[in-house]
Amino acid sequence: MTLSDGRDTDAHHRTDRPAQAASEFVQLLDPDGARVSAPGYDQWIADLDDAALLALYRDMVVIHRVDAEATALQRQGEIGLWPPLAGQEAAQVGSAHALRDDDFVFSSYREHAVAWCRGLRPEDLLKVWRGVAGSGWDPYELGMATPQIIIAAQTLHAVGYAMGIQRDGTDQAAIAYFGDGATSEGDASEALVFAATYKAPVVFFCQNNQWAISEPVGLQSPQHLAQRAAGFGIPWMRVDGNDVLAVMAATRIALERARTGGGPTYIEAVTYRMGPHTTADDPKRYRTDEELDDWRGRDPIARLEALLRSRGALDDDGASDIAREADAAAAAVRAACVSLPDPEPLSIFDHVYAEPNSHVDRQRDHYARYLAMFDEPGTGGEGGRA
Amino acid sequence: MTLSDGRDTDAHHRTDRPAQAASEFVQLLDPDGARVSAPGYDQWIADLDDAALLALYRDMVVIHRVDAEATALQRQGEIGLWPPLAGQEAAQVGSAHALRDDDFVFSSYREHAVAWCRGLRPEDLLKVWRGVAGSGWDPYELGMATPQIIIAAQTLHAVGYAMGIQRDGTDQAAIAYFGDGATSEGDASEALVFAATYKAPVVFFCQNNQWAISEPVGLQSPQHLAQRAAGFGIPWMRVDGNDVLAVMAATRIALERARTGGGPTYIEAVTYRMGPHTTADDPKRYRTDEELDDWRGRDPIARLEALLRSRGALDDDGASDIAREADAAAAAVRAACVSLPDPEPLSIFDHVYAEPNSHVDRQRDHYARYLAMFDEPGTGGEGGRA
Amino acid sequence: MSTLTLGQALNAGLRRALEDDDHVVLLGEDIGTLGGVFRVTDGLQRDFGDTRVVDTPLSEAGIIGTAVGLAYRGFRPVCEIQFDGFIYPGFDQIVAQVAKLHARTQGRVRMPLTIRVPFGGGIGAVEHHSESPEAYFTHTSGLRVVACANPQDAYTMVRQAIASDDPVLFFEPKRRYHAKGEVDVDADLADAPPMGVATLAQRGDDVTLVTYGALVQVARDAAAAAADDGVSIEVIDLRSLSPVDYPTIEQSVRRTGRLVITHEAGQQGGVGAEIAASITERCFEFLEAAPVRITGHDVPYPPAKLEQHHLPDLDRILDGVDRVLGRPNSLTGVEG
Amino acid sequence: MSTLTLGQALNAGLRRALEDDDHVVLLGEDIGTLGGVFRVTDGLQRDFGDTRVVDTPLSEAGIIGTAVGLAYRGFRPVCEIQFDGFIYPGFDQIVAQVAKLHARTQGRVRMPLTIRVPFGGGIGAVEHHSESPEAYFTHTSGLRVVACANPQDAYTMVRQAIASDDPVLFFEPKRRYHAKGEVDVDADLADAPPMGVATLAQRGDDVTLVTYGALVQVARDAAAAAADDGVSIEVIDLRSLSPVDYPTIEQSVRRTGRLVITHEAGQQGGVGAEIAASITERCFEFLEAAPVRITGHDVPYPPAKLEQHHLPDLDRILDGVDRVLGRPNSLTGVEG
Ligand SMILES: Cc1ncc(C[n+]2csc(CCOP(=O)(O)OP(=O)(O)O)c2C)c(N)n1
Ligand SMILES: Cc1ncc(C[n+]2csc(CCOP(=O)(O)OP(=O)(O)O)c2C)c(N)n1
Ligand SMILES: [Mg+2]
Ligand SMILES: [Mg+2]
Repeated sequence: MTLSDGRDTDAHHRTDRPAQAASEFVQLLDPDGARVSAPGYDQWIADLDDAALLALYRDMVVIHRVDAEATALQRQGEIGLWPPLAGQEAAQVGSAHALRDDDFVFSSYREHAVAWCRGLRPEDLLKVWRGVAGSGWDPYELGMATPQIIIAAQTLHAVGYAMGIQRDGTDQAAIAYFGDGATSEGDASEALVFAATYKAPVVFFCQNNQWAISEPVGLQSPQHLAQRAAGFGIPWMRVDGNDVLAVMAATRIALERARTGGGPTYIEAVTYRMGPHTTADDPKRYRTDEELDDWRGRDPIARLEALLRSRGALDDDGASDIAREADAAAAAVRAACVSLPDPEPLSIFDHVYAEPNSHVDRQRDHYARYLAMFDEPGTGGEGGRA
Repeated sequence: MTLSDGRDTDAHHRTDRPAQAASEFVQLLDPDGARVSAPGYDQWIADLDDAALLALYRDMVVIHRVDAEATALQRQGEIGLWPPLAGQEAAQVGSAHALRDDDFVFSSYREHAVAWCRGLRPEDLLKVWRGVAGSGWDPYELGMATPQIIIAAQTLHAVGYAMGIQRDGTDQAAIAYFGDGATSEGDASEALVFAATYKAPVVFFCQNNQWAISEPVGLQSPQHLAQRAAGFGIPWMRVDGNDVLAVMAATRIALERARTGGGPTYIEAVTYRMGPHTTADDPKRYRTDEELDDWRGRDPIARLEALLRSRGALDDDGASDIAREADAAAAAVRAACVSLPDPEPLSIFDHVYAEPNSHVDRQRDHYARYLAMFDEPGTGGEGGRA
Repeated sequence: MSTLTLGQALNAGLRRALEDDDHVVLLGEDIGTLGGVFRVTDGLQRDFGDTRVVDTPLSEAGIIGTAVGLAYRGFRPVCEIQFDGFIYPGFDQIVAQVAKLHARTQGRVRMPLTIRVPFGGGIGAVEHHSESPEAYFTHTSGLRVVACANPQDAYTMVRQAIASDDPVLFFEPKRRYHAKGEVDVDADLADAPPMGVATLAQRGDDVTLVTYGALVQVARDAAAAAADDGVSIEVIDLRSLSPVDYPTIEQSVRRTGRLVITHEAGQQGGVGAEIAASITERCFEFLEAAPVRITGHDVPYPPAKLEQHHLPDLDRILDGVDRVLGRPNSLTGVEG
Repeated sequence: MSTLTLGQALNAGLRRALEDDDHVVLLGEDIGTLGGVFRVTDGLQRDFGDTRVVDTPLSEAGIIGTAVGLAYRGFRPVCEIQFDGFIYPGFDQIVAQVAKLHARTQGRVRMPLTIRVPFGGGIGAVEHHSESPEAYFTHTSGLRVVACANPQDAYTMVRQAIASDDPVLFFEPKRRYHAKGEVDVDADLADAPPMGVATLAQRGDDVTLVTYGALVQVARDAAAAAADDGVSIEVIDLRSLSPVDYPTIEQSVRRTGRLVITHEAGQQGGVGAEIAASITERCFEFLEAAPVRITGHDVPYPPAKLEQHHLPDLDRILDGVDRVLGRPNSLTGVEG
């Protein structure tokens, strides 16, 4: 009659280091690039031929290069801030390649690779980070919402969007990307509640990159994050997030469930943020070189390259071609970034409302008069001060 | 390597009726009053002699009667609102009897029996509901916070209090009472996160009374609420909430864990709200007579009475004595209620701040002048209007 | 014309919106089978089904946050917050998402949410059930904030709010839910005054009295009482709290030279502060006296037995009228 | 006397509070090992241990809500909200619990929380990192709200806030974290001006200019520029936003007859509205012109490249000064 004798199910406790073993996960491609088998998952990537694998590799290499360029642009003062994704290429590219164009993505601020795979224009990547716009792209064009900065808020948006899909009766899906730290916010749990209750066609994609700024994942949970989903009645998978094949397989499984009325799925992709939280962060304050070295040995790109080479699908020339392509993409992003025009001062009042608004319209008018003083010295009195 | 093949762990879905079976729980006393055995639990109530069992019975009978009196007082216009606890006597009395005086309770608005067991004075029960005060009692005197109306907010308070216990190094515990509906609020999940992370000495006591106003528990979760705790790394128990012995055993287990550094525990007590949500509610709109009848057959008081009679610890005379005691308590509550003095008008400004506050002090002064106009007609001009 | 209570008028307006646009979706706690704790959504789930009228789990952030997602997908969500005091768990989603998404996306994503909030006191309720949180939202750029005061406006304005492409906080004066009035349910929406304009609830010449929600009726009663006393009060029903229809107020104040604002919310930082400051800016030379605010005290909403001392009533409003007229009043002789 | 940045002064004040009272507990995201994203808590966890300086899970409701529980138990929690724009998930706990518990319990339970919030713009940040949410809290009865503007006040006021038995929203002008000043770290707290009083940042006779936080320095610069122009501006550093020290402002306005208020937060329902309305009530007959508000626009905080057009700066403040003086200004000739 006893479902659980409470006294035996003892929970782990946070230690100084993350308490979570980073190894209990599904893996299809080991760090050396060897294909390993995982029953229930293998068939979901069986269709990937050399071309498809190369496409994954190309996107990962390119975005890795573009990410580094963005960091450089920040160092050079061309953009204000950058949250690097380095280390998370497989988690992002693998999941993005599983999506259909008509699925819809709700992400955090770090999913540059997802946006890239969805057809991002180079000039749109850095608009936000250069401070010229509130969003880089048209969400409806990319099938991807404006990245979210309020931790976990987007998880609810994804569920709501999925509820909309249900009402429209299509077989699309929504996917929410969020971090390990985000799992602690109330919104993230409420999203699981709503998704489970309405069986919404949504995929919760948690990139557990081990850190929320300076806080190890063990501070958010004493056990695997994926297990949280089970508590809400949502099926879950925990995959090697540096293994692009495992990520893709899991995401395809989840999407298929969503499309066929099976409701939500939770994926924890175990990965690592190799760089700082953002360019404003100093990770040396909170983590060790050993930890970094350890994760360097599990690099997501190197292992896919090894697989491709072992399959004869990539040689040095091929790799150089892709590297050149990556350089070109980085150059395009740089060129686009530095030539982004500054926004018009009065655009500050645009789009606050969709409809005319007497209050904002008046403030615009007043501010226009104020600015005009500087254009026409003498007419406005004190215009000469500036 | 696969921890969970996501495709097999399919979650249930809400149906029109609550999807949760109300039977998979720990039981020590069946609806007929027969003592049944549950390994791991029996020994936690082995010490209860006839006197202790009678004390449980007395509290349940008395609070049941007092609860009915409060409903009557509302119907007669003596109080504005009342949330009846009928049906939940075992869950509340059983858990309260497991507590020590120096433990601390954070409850919702329905835990009248808990307050009663902690020594509530009759005149303090209805102050809030009669609208004469913001809280009925001194939290430090009763070891029980002012009941919480904002759903789930108190769960975080309990965890914070428990973190304070940890800092003081004592073996006290905090307990949070909340309902099935409350489990959906972000606060409730964040409380689990904090409790698990810090291993706080707190007991989460969920009274699943099947309904959150008109919403069946299946709308909050497709599976047992207790399982949610597991997802956060917190051990849990699910007990028959109409079985005072099972409730008491589980609470003792949880408290013992808390006192000995074992951290939080989650208890789901499966029970039923026999009355309306509050006196303002009309449950006929959302639930059936059959359901009510079904639960009437699982009455928490009747089964304890049957046990006591079978042990020879209670006879008709004893039962009448306790019934009289209950009537006396109800009469005391009524008498205290109707003679509660109305608060002083200017007390509206008391205690807004603990320290002098120029703004509120000025408003008090102004309002005092305003009121004075009515006392001294002619001096304040328009005082005669009222 | 039908005679409806304010609550029934809202129900009729919601029904009409559900009929007119199948992208309208109602979300809230207990709004389905129960029809809401105030029965404002009574019968709607029965008639439109549970995908149009959705009982949600107990989570206000969840209600607003999923509504944002629905809006992303092209729906027009109408969220019910059960009582004013329960809106705060949804505050982040409202302030950081609902209010900002249209601007954030340079107008690409619309947030045509309507967030219905029964507000205000006077019903003898326990804590958290009598609050007036509207000023939090008027201070939030990107939101529109309105309050209805009578059945006709309830019916019309809720439809206008739902039809608006901007997010609207829609405040319903809960103590007036049972007040009856004539409602023209067939009138063309296009003929109704726009949601953003204030209306004259009572013409007058000596003092301009501005209010909204449940206090509109109290203000009219005060005007009637003052008339007996020879004072002519013009009562303006604001209706829109953001943006405020300043031209209408200005026109009145230029005539009367005297302004009293009354609301149930606390004074400090309330809607009255903004109106007093703005009208002083706009009409300084017309003002014969400083604008006076008659409001709830700056205290947590008190227990029921004290709410009569908290809420502006006829006498307190008239005391304010006396103050702005320089007649003897409760603050006569008080400095500063 | 030591020369400290404003950030270092806060650090020293927090350190002192931790030393003076072992019931002081710091809670926040990244405040431990990292020392906070602004390093305001640098070294404190090392020196006081991780039960005194606590890295919390990512949840603002959790931070505030557990702090309420700690306060129930007799602790003095000091919560750090990482950036202004992240306070909203904790809003319910602040408004419905922290602000109300002392009143709710008739004074039996004290809520001596300090909630530290780096606020304001001017640092070229992305969205949600430059907000000025203070008016939401000044409109919330039961809270005290303060803002420091210089290192000495940062040091003193954070200690006063922690020592206060009332909950205090403590706003830190993040763009001034690196500004240096002299700090007397040994002075007796009892000798310092109380947290509730405003101070004169600059004496002057023609116009009273009221502000707080980062704009105090801008206001002083404006005063210096105006002086060259023959206009004497008195700058008042509010320090306490709730309650406001009206006697100090009144005294000044009675002399100058002219009031300009400036803040980064939006105008509608901002702190300036309350001050304009209150000073008009208190000093109507002394006012030569309507109080003028120079504020952030009522728009969501704009992208970094536009923030110079959003934030009040020296020129916009002087334009406001011209307006209140009736000199030619940007609104010359504009009606109403
Ligand atoms: C509500 C809220 N609180 C705090 C922050 C500040 N913040 C930005 S990123 C971050 C850490 C997020 O960690 P995680 O979810 O693991 O994502 P990651 O950055 O590792 O991708 C924090 C605390 C925020 N953006 N929003
Ligand atoms: C934040 C918040 N939202 C909504 C409400 C309105 N409300 C009061 S009780 C209740 C249902 C609570 O159900 P449950 O948690 O199961 O407790 P029960 O009433 O059954 O004891 C609701 C929605 C509230 N008090 N607080
Ligand atoms: Mg992370
Ligand atoms: Mg319930």
